[in-house]
Amino acid sequence: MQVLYFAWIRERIGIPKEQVETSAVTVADLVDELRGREERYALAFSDMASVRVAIDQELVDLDAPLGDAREVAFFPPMTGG
Amino acid sequence: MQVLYFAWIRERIGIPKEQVETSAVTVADLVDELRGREERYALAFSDMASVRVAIDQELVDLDAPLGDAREVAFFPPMTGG
Amino acid sequence: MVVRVQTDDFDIGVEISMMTAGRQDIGAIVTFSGLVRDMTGDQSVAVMELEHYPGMTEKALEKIEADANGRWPLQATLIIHRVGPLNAGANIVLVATASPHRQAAFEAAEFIMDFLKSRAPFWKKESGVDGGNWVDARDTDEEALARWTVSDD
Amino acid sequence: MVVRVQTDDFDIGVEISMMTAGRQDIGAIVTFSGLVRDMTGDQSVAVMELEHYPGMTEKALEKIEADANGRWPLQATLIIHRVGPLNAGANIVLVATASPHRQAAFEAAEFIMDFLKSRAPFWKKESGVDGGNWVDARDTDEEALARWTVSDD
Repeated sequence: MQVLYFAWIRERIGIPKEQVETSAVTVADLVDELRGREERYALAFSDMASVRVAIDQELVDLDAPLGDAREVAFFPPMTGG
Repeated sequence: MQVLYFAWIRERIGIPKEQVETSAVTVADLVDELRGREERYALAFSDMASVRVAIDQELVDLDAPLGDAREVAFFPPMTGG
Repeated sequence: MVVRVQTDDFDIGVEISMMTAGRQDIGAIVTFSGLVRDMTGDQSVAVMELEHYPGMTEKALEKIEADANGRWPLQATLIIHRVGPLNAGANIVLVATASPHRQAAFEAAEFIMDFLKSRAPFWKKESGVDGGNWVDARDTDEEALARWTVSDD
Repeated sequence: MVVRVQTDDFDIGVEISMMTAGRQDIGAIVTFSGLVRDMTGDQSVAVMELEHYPGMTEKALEKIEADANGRWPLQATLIIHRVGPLNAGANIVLVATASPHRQAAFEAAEFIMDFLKSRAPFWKKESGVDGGNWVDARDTDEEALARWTVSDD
């Protein structure tokens, strides 16, 4: 699936998106998997209270199942307007 | 003093303003005096719940004293905006 | 703080540009514009005649504007009210409020409109195919004032 | 119902003209515009960078607009949000609502802004003399949503 990062999460991980092959069941599982990869992921996901998630462009909870998601996005709380 | 009429009160009385010499103490006294003059005044002031009053361009109650008012205005509830 | 009573139309974009010209400290601008509707209830309206009380109108609007400025941290306020005959679809009134914060701008604009409706000396007469009639004041407009007499929050 | 995400500036007057063109049934138009302030707290801001999530942004704004149209009798709605680098004093966002009634227009505009702030995928980065930093979401913005989850009256 495609994984996207925005704002300071993008800056910490260093890339705006990447293709990820995973057998993670939930978003939280995917986060754990990414955290285990490299320090920059662990840093980006160190405070999950400040992380929001969308699956296929819909906001979901951290424990949402990935299902057959094509696109998962991680970003900070939104600050538009 | 100058007495002014607006909207349908002006239409019923037939003039936008007139000079009135009166010894009325309150606005209500003045209204009684005007009512006694002619039918068109009685008609204009037949339902005082629909009449608002300003003395010298400030909204007041019907029982307000006229004091040394220079200008008294009668008009329906306002409908601006 | 600006108050204008005029027969001429206004342009919201121009008014906002004048309000913000040369400044970079404004965070939020709310505008309200009121227009002549071609129908009220079942009656068609071709022309709306706006009568007012020259002198008192300006005083009343300035007081409403000053009250709003006393209640909210506003950086600029504007009230324009047209008078005379206005066709269906025409602008009647423009209220604009500028503040660092959106909630203040929204509340102040609503406050100004609520008081303008029932406390500024304007009267509307609608003319349509069925002749002319003075618009009645609505109880809901009077009731709208009540929410501002209690504390802000 | 119109949603636009763009780098270009907008002109409120032009947008309102397009919204009202050819119609005479609108009674009230409320606009909200948000601008880049040159100061937030004690920090001076020279440039604000607006990042967003293309695709999801439009979907989120369209949902917010549709929700507003489901709750109030709106005749037209407009949301324009700019992205990219914006200087202090520049427009960020425009929301406009048109309705026969002023209260509906006001409430719908506030509703749209409240949800846009916390539910549409935009992020602000401020750059001033002290470098750049991402704007923190404010608890008050999240709390502002709560008032819309109970009944309207």
